Amino acid sequence: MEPVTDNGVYQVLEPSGKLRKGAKPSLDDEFVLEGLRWMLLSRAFDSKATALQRQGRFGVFSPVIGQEAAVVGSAMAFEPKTDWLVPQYRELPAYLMWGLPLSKHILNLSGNPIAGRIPDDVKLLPTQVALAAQLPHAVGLAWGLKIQGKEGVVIAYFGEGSSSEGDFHEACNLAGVTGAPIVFFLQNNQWAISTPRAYQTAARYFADRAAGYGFPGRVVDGNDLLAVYEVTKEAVERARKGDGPSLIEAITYRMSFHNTTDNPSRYQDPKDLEEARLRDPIERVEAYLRERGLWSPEREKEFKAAAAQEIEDALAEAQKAPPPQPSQIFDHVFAELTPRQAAQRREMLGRD
Amino acid sequence: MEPVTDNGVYQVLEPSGKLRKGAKPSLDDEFVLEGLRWMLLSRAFDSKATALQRQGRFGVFSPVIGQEAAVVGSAMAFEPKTDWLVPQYRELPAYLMWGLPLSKHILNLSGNPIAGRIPDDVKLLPTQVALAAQLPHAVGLAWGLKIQGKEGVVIAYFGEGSSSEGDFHEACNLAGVTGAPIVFFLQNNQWAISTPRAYQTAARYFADRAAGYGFPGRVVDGNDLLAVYEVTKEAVERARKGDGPSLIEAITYRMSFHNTTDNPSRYQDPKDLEEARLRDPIERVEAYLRERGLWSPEREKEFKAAAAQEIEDALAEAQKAPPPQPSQIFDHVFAELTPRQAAQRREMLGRD
Amino acid sequence: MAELTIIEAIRAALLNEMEADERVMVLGLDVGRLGGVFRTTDGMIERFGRARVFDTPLAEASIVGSSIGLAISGLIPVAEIQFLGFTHQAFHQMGQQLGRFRYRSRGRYPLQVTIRAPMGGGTKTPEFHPDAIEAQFVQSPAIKVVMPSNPYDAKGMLIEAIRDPDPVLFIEPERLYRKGRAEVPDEAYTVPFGKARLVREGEHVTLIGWSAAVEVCEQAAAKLAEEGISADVLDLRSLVPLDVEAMVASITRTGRCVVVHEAPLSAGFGAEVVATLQEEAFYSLDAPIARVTSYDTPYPPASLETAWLPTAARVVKAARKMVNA
Amino acid sequence: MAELTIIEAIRAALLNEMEADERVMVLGLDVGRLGGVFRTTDGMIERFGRARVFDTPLAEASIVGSSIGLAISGLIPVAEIQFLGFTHQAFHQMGQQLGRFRYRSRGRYPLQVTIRAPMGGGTKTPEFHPDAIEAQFVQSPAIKVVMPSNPYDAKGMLIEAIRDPDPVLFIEPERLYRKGRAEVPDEAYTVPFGKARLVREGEHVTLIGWSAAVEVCEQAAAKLAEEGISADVLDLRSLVPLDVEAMVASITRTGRCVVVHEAPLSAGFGAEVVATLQEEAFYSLDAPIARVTSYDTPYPPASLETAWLPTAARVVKAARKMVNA
Ligand SMILES: Cc1ncc(C[n+]2csc(CCOP(=O)(O)OP(=O)(O)O)c2C)c(N)n1
Ligand SMILES: Cc1ncc(C[n+]2csc(CCOP(=O)(O)OP(=O)(O)O)c2C)c(N)n1
Ligand SMILES: [Mg+2]
Ligand SMILES: [Mg+2]
Repeated sequence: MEPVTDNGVYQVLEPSGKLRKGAKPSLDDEFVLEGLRWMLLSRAFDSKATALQRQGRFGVFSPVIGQEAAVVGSAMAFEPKTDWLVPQYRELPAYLMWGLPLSKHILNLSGNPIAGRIPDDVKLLPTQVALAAQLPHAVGLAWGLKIQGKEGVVIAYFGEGSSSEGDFHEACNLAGVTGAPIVFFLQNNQWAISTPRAYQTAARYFADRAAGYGFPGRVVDGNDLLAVYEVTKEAVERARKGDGPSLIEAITYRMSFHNTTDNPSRYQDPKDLEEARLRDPIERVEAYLRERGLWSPEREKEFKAAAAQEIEDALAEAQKAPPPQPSQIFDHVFAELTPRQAAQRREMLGRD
Repeated sequence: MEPVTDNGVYQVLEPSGKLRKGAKPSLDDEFVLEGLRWMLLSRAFDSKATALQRQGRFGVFSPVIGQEAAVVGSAMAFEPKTDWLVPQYRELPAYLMWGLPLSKHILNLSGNPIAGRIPDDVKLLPTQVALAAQLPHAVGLAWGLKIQGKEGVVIAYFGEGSSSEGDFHEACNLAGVTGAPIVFFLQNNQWAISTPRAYQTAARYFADRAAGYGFPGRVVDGNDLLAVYEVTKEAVERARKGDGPSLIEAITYRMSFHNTTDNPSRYQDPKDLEEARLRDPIERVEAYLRERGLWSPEREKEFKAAAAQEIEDALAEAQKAPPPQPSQIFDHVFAELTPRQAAQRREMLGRD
Repeated sequence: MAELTIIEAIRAALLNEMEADERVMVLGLDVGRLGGVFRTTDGMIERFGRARVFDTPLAEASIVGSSIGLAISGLIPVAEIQFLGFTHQAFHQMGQQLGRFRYRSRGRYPLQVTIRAPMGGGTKTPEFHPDAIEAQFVQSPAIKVVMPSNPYDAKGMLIEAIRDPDPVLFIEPERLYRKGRAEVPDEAYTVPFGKARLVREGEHVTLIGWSAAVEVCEQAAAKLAEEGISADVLDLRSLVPLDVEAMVASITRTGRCVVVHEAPLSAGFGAEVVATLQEEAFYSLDAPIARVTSYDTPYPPASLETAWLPTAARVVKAARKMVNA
Repeated sequence: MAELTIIEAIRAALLNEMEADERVMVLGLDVGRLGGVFRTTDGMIERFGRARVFDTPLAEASIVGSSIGLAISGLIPVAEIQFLGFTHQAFHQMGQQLGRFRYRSRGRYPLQVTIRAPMGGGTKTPEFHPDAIEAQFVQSPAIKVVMPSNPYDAKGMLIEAIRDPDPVLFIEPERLYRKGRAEVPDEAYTVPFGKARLVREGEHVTLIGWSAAVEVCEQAAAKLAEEGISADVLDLRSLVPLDVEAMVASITRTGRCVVVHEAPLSAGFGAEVVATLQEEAFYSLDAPIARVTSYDTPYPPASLETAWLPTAARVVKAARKMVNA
């Protein structure tokens, strides 16, 4: 029988880190350790970035805190060499796993997207601010790969709030019709800024919507690295076999502010946050590995030191980037500026 | 047990007109006759209007042919005095049942929407050309009635093609969250102009989408007057009790062209149309009533003559309406024209 | 009388109208316990409850679309779109639906609906948030487009908008939300649409702006004054209806004009101002009217926005050039 | 060489490009067996199959949005929106997404995408279908907006659009789709964007139009000729990029100008034309530039559209007035 909670949520590790009855984890220990490494790096970066932002050395950003298992577990099920990642904005470790240098991400957060350009060999789209607008792009990309017989599966990340936008519906429906190789990965972190999940929809699960598009929908404990990996892996294989899209709802919790401008105390019941902390996705994996004799205080220190170092190096690397120049305002508008744009550029540079 | 076909479609009358096993019709004979009267009137109007359009005496319009049971059966489940009708454009008999004079409808079709204004006491919105755009309006209306404690349930009609628009999703989701007293009535007539139902979605049924919004979805044989009435009545009562929205998918068939500019022979397999004709909703009710000794050639002649007369009278009435005047271009733009609009009006009327 | 910021003035207007008329309700993203991302509805859900201060699902088209139905049901919705850029998600419900119900129904269904949204750059908000797209709505003939630039107008114009029997797009100057305070009467009052405000009187040149651009015009006027160039500064306040008279009156005195807006140059509303003035005041013009705007590119990275947005220096340069010509 | 209607010329362009480059595909509502509601894709699905001639679900935002992804995957989508009015349903995917991907990705993701849509009134189509909303797209800086008025340009400009490495909104003059034929080369050729077409030469006044309004200008010019007034008729062809030079050159000769478009007056693209000309050719203007457009109301009932749309008579009146002034 399948390891699912009473309300049908797929779960491999219980919050305590114990294996759930009936669960046979498909993720080898070394990969679990690898996943934990990414999760710790993500968590470390969020606290560092928050500190820097408070010092005004960093722009507005949205931490992943609490959602590391959902992001890392899903990303581990893909092949970054051939597969494509279409982000929202709260999936940092996935970008890194796809090959985006952390320094590039830092440059984007600190107002220098020019130096933060995504390298040509990284199959990643820019983060999307217009919620759900990335979903039809992801479908078109997956559909296009299929039309051209190119290999590759697309993962599209989005929040439960974004799933209320019309773009979500149109994208899912088109994916069903075209049989596009895509995994819609919905992170239900219970909040859209201050709007609680209960105000977002009356549906029992967001995943229940998949039936309306003719493909499978699956609900998974988003704080369970192993469960997220398995459910996503299944969807990826399905897509690779040519069987089309899937929708995954990862139930998790936003354990921090929406972004650095937000103050959750205005709308969040502290008790909810306390409870969420008991389901911390990182502690769950640590407990699991400790149980298996693979996690010790020493190892933890080691991992955290490595993460801290990686962040310092990336910050230093980012420092080296040239600051944006006003003239760059006119770069990449079109392959070639229109005469009017060219004239405006000259005017701006005081050359008229 | 419930009278449903093997693939779960609610059905009371078999295509032959025989009662389905387990069916206990809740619609009294007199109402069935009343429904048939509306269906025949609708069918008669469509052929008359087509003829007039071919003579250039009528604008473009979309006939109801083949969908009369879906429209009439659903409309009969409402209280036009208190309930609201939010149309798409292919529901003529429902407008009439709500109290719109046929002459007004004719004026709208023949390019005189000014004289065709909906009377103040008819709870009907204008037909909607921007597909699915009427759905959020319908939800807001139903929600507003609920907020103000006003009685009244809203029915929103739309086609299966329109259900692919983002507005459908946003409207259904908002209806679920607000618990608005509304019935979403989807006419799945197998076509969106030339686009077949199979290209519209990979979902088994459009009604399967309701679960994703937290309210019931029901599939009904749209060519079965009695079944449509019963399923809709259930949804209306649910809404009246304060239990919120429902989605009904009426499976029917567009037995004619999309509109008078369309030529289905370009894309439709004649065989499909032949088969559809065997499920003609009008013949089904006639057979049922004949079986019950309530339908005879005489009665049929009588009904058809009455319908023809009603149409002639309406056409004559419409003739009397004043033709639109250019000055009316500036009526009802705002409660009061802006100075610039007023100046333009004067200019147009040659008064500058 | 109290000294209020624009945010506080907007909140005051909402409070006035919600207390005065129970048909008035507020809906939008995060308008409830959070009080809106800018706190314009702070404290309202505690006071009026979720039925009248409604946190909607994250779907702009349904916020505008349902407002249409709410109005038909007898309520007076004041919908908030979190940032003007996201009215694009609702665009088909704005001009085609909200703007045409009265017309299409031949007066049967007028829509007393207000759509509020903050606009404008200079605060390093993410993509789309700051886009100045007011001209796109002016091309939708039956929506009024109004854009206050200060606390007094913000309160008076918002009350006017809520009471207007027709749809009004009320665009708020985000950059000025908390920048400075001004005296605002405690009681309800209205500022009629279609009357521009003469912010400052001069004789050599007219500077025309709206929303946050008015501040740029004022800064420019101050600088110009130091050079002995005195400028009329005209705050249009509303683009629809447009106060052509006030513009013509000023140009007739000064003979010169600079129009300033945050939107890119091409097809921005500045073009309409110039076209209207050269039609109505052609023979009073001593020099071509200049437009000082952002450039014809997408909104640039936040770190470069100040080089992209119109500045007082650019306005001064344009004005000086025409005066000394 | 064959005599083609605009419909046939568009089809010829699509055929040329689909045969020449297998990455080119067509998608939209009813583009398959029906061949599009206007038959521009007639016969294509039989020839290229459903993979390259794709009937989409009824959802405009996903037509434009998925075209973005299709382009990123390596294809060259040519999407059809059934009527320009319904680009509003996709508005948030146009300017903010389609128009910004190259910019936002700093050149990593240029989008070679063409969006085709018919526009304009005079054919008694239902609400929204005929809306002339081109100016709204010009306010979205990184989309090219082109509007052919005749069969030769239709083919050459569509091929140019499909080959353009950036997004192009290709707006087709519905009223002229089947009105008259013109010689169109059988082989592929391109008409570059940003070069206006001098349709007719005159000396007293310049009539500027685009899309179906060019026909109105030509009719007016013919009438004016009878009165001894000779007019330049300039077909802008593309609004972005804009051929300022050609406009200035003409005005410099004639000193007078009437701009004609089907969109309502306020904030229509005519305003941009006037504003640009008074900036660039101020001292050549003998009279204020006039705009002859539809009025600032929603599109009226079909039976009244001819009283609302700009007519040759109104253009003649405006031109005569300035010449005899
Ligand atoms: C179309 C659109 N509307 C509104 C916003 C403002 N906004 C930014 S983030 C956010 C909440 C998103 O919630 P969700 O999709 O659940 O993602 P999460 O932040 O929880 O990861 C909102 C409303 C936006 N960016 N885009
Ligand atoms: C937003 C929008 N897109 C496209 C159209 C053009 N159009 C008119 S009717 C139609 C098909 C509608 O199909 P469906 O919703 O199934 O209703 P039916 O005509 O079958 O009753 C289309 C595509 C439109 N009117 N509105
Ligand atoms: Mg969320
Ligand atoms: Mg249909």
